[in-house]
Amino acid sequence: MELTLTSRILYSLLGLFIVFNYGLLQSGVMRKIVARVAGRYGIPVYQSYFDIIKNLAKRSQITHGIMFYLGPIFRLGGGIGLFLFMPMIFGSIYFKNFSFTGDIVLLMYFQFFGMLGMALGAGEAGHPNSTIGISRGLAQFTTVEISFTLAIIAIAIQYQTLSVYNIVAAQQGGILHWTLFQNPVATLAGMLSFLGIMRHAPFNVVMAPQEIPIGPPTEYHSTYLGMLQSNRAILHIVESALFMNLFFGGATNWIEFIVKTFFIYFTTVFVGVVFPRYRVDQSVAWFVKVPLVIGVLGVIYATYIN
Amino acid sequence: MNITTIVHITGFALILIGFWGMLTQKNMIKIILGLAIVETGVQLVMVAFGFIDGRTAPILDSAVELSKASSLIVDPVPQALVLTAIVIGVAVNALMLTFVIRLYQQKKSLSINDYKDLKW
Amino acid sequence: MELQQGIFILMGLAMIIAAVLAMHVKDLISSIIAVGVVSLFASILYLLMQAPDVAMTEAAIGAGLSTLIFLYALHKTKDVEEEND
Amino acid sequence: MIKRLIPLLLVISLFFILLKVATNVAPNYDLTGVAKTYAEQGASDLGAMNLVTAIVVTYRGLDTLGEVTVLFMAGTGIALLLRRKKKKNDSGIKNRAASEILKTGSKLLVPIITMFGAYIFINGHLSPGGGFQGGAAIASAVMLMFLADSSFKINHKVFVLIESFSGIFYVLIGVLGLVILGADNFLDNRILPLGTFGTILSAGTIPLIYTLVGLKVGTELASILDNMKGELE
Amino acid sequence: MVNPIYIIAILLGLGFLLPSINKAGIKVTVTIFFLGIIAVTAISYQWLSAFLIDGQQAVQIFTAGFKPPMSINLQMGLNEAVLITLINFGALLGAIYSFKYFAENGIQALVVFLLFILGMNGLVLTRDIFNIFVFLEITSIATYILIGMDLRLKSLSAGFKYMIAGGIASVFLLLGIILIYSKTGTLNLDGMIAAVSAAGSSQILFVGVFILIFSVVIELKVFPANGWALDVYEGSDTGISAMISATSATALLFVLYKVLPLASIDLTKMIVIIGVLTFVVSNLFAIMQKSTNRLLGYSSIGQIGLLVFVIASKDILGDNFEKIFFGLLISHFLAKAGLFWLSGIVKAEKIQDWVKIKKHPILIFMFGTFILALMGFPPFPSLAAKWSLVMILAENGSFLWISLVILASILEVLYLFRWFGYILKLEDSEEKVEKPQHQLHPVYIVTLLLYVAGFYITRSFDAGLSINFIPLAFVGILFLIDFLPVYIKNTLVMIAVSYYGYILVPGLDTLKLIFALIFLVGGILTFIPGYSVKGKRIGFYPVAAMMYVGLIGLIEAETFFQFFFAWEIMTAGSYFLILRGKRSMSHALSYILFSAGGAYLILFGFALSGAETGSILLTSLSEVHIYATMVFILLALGFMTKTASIGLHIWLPGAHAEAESDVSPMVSAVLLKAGVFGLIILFIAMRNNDVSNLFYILGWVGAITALLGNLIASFQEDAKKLLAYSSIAQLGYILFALAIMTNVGWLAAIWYSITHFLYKALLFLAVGAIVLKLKTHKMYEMGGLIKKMPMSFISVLIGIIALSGVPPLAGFGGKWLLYNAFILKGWYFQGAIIAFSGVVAFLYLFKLIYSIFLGPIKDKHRKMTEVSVWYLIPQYLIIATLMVLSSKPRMILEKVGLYFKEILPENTVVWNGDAASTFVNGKLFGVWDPFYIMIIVCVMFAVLLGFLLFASRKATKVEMFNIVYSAERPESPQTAHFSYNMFSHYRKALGFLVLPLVTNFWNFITDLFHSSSDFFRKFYNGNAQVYIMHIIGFVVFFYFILNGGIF
Repeated sequence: MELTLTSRILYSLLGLFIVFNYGLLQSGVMRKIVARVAGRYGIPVYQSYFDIIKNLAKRSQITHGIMFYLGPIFRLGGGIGLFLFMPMIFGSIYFKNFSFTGDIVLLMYFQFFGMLGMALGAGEAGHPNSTIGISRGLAQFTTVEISFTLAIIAIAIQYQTLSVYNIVAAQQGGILHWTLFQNPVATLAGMLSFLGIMRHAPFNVVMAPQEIPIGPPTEYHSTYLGMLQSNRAILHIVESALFMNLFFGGATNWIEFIVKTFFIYFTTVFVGVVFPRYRVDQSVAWFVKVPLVIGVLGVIYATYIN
Repeated sequence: MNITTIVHITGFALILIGFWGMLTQKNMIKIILGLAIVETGVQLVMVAFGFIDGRTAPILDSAVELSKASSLIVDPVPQALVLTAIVIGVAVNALMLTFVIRLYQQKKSLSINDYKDLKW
Repeated sequence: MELQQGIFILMGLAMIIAAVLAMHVKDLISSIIAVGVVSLFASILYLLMQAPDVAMTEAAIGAGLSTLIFLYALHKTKDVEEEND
Repeated sequence: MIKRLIPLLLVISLFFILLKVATNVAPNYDLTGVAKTYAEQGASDLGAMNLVTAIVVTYRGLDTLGEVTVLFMAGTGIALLLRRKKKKNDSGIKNRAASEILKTGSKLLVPIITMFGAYIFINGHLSPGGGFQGGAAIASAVMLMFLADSSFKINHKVFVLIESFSGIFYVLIGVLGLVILGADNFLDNRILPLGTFGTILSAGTIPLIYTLVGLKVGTELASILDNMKGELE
Repeated sequence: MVNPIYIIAILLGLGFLLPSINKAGIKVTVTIFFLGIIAVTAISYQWLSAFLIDGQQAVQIFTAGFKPPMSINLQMGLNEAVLITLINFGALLGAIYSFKYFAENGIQALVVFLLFILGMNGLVLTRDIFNIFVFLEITSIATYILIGMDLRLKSLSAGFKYMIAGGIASVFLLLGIILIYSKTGTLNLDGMIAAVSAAGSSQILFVGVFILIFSVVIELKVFPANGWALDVYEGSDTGISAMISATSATALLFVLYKVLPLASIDLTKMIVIIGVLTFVVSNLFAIMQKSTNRLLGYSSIGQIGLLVFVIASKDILGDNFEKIFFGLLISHFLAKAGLFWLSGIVKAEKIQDWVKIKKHPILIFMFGTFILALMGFPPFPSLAAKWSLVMILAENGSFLWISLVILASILEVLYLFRWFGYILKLEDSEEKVEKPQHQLHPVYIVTLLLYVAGFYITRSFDAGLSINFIPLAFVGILFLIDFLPVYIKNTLVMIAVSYYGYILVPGLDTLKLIFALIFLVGGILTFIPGYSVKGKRIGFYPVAAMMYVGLIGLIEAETFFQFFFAWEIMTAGSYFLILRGKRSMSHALSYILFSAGGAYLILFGFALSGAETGSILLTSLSEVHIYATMVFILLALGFMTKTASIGLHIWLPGAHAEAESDVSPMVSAVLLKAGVFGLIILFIAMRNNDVSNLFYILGWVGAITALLGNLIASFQEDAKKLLAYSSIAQLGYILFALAIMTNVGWLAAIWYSITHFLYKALLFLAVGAIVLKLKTHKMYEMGGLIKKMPMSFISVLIGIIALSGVPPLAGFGGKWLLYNAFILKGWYFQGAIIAFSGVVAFLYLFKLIYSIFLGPIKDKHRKMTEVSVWYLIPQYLIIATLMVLSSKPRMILEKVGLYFKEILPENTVVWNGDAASTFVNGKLFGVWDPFYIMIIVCVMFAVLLGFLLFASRKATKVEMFNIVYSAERPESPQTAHFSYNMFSHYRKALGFLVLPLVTNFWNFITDLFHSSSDFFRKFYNGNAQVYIMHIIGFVVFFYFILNGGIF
């Protein structure tokens, strides 16, 4: 049974709404946890809502030009697009979104949609530090992609498909069918790149507020910032969902979805608390060493062990 | 040892001496002299190739019976060739000497080592 | 015909000696004369080899004229030198 | 003495090449090939007693024409290279006055030598010698004049004319063969009757050609000597 | 028919006559002189036309009324007729050219020149060995006199050296003649040849023939016995050098041709070696040469060496010998004479000084014609000849010779094109070139003749009949109308390209159609900016048209020869185009070196294939089995020089970056596809020939090329260089995709070819226009131009999105196809590299757009305006095309897929509506619905934009302020721009991958050649006595080799 286009759009928007709220709450929870680990009290879990509402409602706005304008649009478009092109709940015709229009390759490359726009927008702002931030972010992101690609190749070998929906389908039937157990090496490679993608410590180069007073997000304010924050909320969940789909068997309902994505995201926070931060050249070098080797092993594993 | 061989050896010796001179003498006139000696040697060798012991010159005068001429005379062809070769050789040597004269006029030297402006 | 061969060998030796002299004498005039002598002996050899035409040519042009031209050239290269000294 | 060593090596190497020839030459005992044909047919074909002349002037006439050309060109070249500035009235080599004996002797000898030269080339088809040898004799007569009289000068205009026209006639005689006898008869001596074997006026054009060659060679060699003698600019 | 004897009679008679009519005045003398030469030229031409048109048979002309061997005979056949016509006509031109030189030296000079011609005619005609000696002496003595008669020290010493060498050669010749005569009893060549071959082994004959042939070879100035010859070329008057190089060398070559049948097989082989050696060594020595005439001398000697090689290989070459020989000879003859004459007109001692002809387009045109003719570029006779030579050599397995000939040809390319570069690119000099008309006319004539000869000789080869000369004629017309203003020529060229496309396109299959469209549409698009140029733009249109003619020729080619012909036209045209750039000298040189090298490899490959299959059809490549690996490697390497795969890429960045703004898209977006087209043809033909290992290797090469290209691009500061490196990487993708050899892989390759054409043309046009406007390539000197040039900004934005492969634009299609292709193929690691390099592309793309358009604007650019509309028009046409293709790729890809289905049935793409999907064992593998994605992204974008517009409707516009560096004023533009060294951290981590190893390698190679050239040419130390040693050493060395020892 296929949905009509209208209902597909409506269900997608519903899904988006869920993910958005979940993302805001989750970030609050995470910040709380981190604060507690650090011995602070921390913010309330609903703080993110306040932030967004405040920013969207702010009046003092300036613009640097057309690209500055377009940056947040690209960014938020990137997040929403990623959501739209990915099946959220396996087996549900309502929440597989528009995933039939593309496969994992589309998702990989659509990640860049937002990044590129953001980078351009920030570039037009003209602040020197934004450029530095972008160059670092781009540099790190490129190397993160190595292990991610290798992991995806391993998965494609294993399941003989690139379609995310089919990948999830192939992992059904018990926890041991998850990629995590089918190909632990590739999963490790994938998760390492996930750390890089989420840019949490130790790979939090762009966001490093201590080192560079202003990265791209802080150059933007009010509505722009609101859009960017919305995007972050969505993107975190969608990225987690992507990894969930790829490595952890996907989710058949929203509960499973929330639990899995929470823990996947939590790993990044955990690692960030445990490990010190890298300089960008170090992280670039690290990604072409360790995750690369693991990714290669993952592909070999997929080719020969299975 | 027959005469042809003797003359050949003489001719070859002249050729070698001439070349030796051309290779070792620095004076340009001497180099030309060396070439002249080589030429003389070659001409000797050429004529010797036509020589047949005991025969007369290729002139069919009363001493030579026309019908048996081919068994009485030496080979006239090398002689004809040498005739040409001698004249040409002298002509070339004379021309070379004029070059030497003109070269000398420019640098006041007859040494071949002094004319190395063109090289590489 | 031992005699004939002996004459040829002697002439040949004479030519070789003259040629070596021509190449090794320092004095250019002697050198030129020596080459003339080589030619002259050659013309005698031609005569002995039943080549009178060649012999005449060699004597007149090879030994005579050629030597003269060499001498003129030598003269000319000395002459200029003297003028400039 | 590395400078001597290389020439020595080269000459020794050449020696081995020539040695190979010397050791392998067997003396001839009979005429072969074209020489045999010449010996057998030369007299009847061309009517020349001197086979060398027959070969030089007719059978291999093109070579001889070339030879004349070479000499002519060498003369031209020497004149070109040793050209003098115009209007410089030089007197040739700085002279010592020639001895009286030489003067008288040469006055006596010059006509004789010239005659002898002419004899050689006119009789080229009968006896040894021919145009080149005769020409050389004429040149040596001129040479003697130089020696005897240092102010002696050859008449260039006449010489040039003789040189030119003897050459042109030579070519024309050759071309006459083409005209009269056919396409394959350049320089054929038989455009004139062969005459009686062994007489002066025999052998077709050979005496004529040798006369022209003699004149040409004589004047050319004389010019070369004259040029070599003269002062430079 | 006039008896050829009359040639001799006329020349000789006039030679004798001239001195005596001196009195009649110079006018009469000169008139007679010229009439004489004209008469003999007419006679020889009469014979030539009789042979060519009336089918006249060769005739023997006897002298003295006797048959050989008794008398001397001449032979007049087709070969002789061609040669004496060439010689006499060349001499006529030479006489016109050198007339002043003669007049200065007196009437005797005219006489000597007449006899010089006589000697050469005699050498060609005579069939008697001793007669050869006589004519050789005539020719040589005439040459000595002509050289020495101006009495300069240089010419005298050169002449003296020549005389000594000539003296030794003639002594050897005499010795050889008498030795052979003593055994054969004849002097007639034909008789001698018969007798020698009948005689069996004889030591005397052995030595005789050896010495005879070596004396001729010495006269031909072969290495190493040729030091004197170089001095002669350098020291003589240029008019005389021209004659020595052209006419007398021709006559001497024919002498070698005549006497060579005497030689044994071993001796002939030795001559082969000597010829090749001369060709290689002369060209090697030439590369360090700075003196014009000596350089020409080296080149002459090299060419003669090649011709000696051809003559000695006569038996191998068989029926084609004459065509090859004459093809090479005529090219050399006309071109070298022309070059020497030009050199005399230009009067430039050093080749660098030739820059003074920069302002004389006609001289440059003629110079270019000559060097192209020497190199064997189309349409000159040498192309077909070299082609045929290599083909036949390959048939005989003479691979070593082919390699050496190719090596030497590349060296020749190096110094000739470097010279050409000097002319166009060095600082202009103040000196003026006087152009004496009587000296120029001969040069005009030989230039014209080269084209005529090229047409006829090319068509005389079987392979050449199929060449379509009409487009070339169009190029020729463009040269003629080059005085017209740009807008007329531009329109004309565009109409011509369109018209040609209109004729061509209907008959093409899918594959050819795509490439034809790339070339044709690319042509039209890249010509549009030409309207912005004012003035005449001398030289641009002919060479641009030449390049497109070549490209289209590739599409039309059915045979190897057509393909090679077109390839060389394209190479020549593109070289001249690239050379037009401002600082392009060294880059154009390395471009032509690699291109020529690649072309020779292609030639070699074709030859091997032809040798095995006996066919020259492109499709016959599929039948190659024995040589399959070699053929594949050679051809692939050849094409990869054009696609600039890693290792062969170093020419590209400079060439593309330094080219003119509208040339860069031509050479980058369009020209590179020629290499791709070649690879596709090759791969299709040879897919079943057991070369799958090579495909595997090529896959890796493609992947590494892609990675390194993108990495290096990220570290560039020069906008056009960045794009150039990006092209290298993109072509790496294409190579990789092709090497996969599956249907989807080839879809990716084709898709990349099309899209790369579009977005690279777009980017190069946009950036090129900006560069033109800003007058700088350096990105750190730009910035903040978005407000000044919004249209350009949108172009670049679209361009980089398309290039980076971000959905929804067309670039993503390539990525998707590629992922499917390599995973299905199982090339995981190469694929990963490709994927990674795709990501690296983001770095430089961001850098590009950021540095140019974003950030603070430079003060000096505050009043900048949008670029010329003529540059924007093609950009927006491309954008429109890109948009359509991005949403509806099925239009093209489905057809392509079907077309390749028969060739490559594996892994096809299935279309469902607009959606493409791939299947494995009937299960869905990958899916891509470009139209849907496009709609989704657009809607989403529109919604968000609407929201933002609504939310920030009251936003204040602020200007960017200058950044103040606390109390420090930045001194250099680099430090004041954030994009300078933008990815330094990246370089720190991955810089080891981009060490300039390849550049160092090629530098090492060129240094090696240059230093060895410089070292070994000291061999010619200028001492005549040493030259004597060379000659004698040369003879004895080869004698001992031939003899197998000393005894």
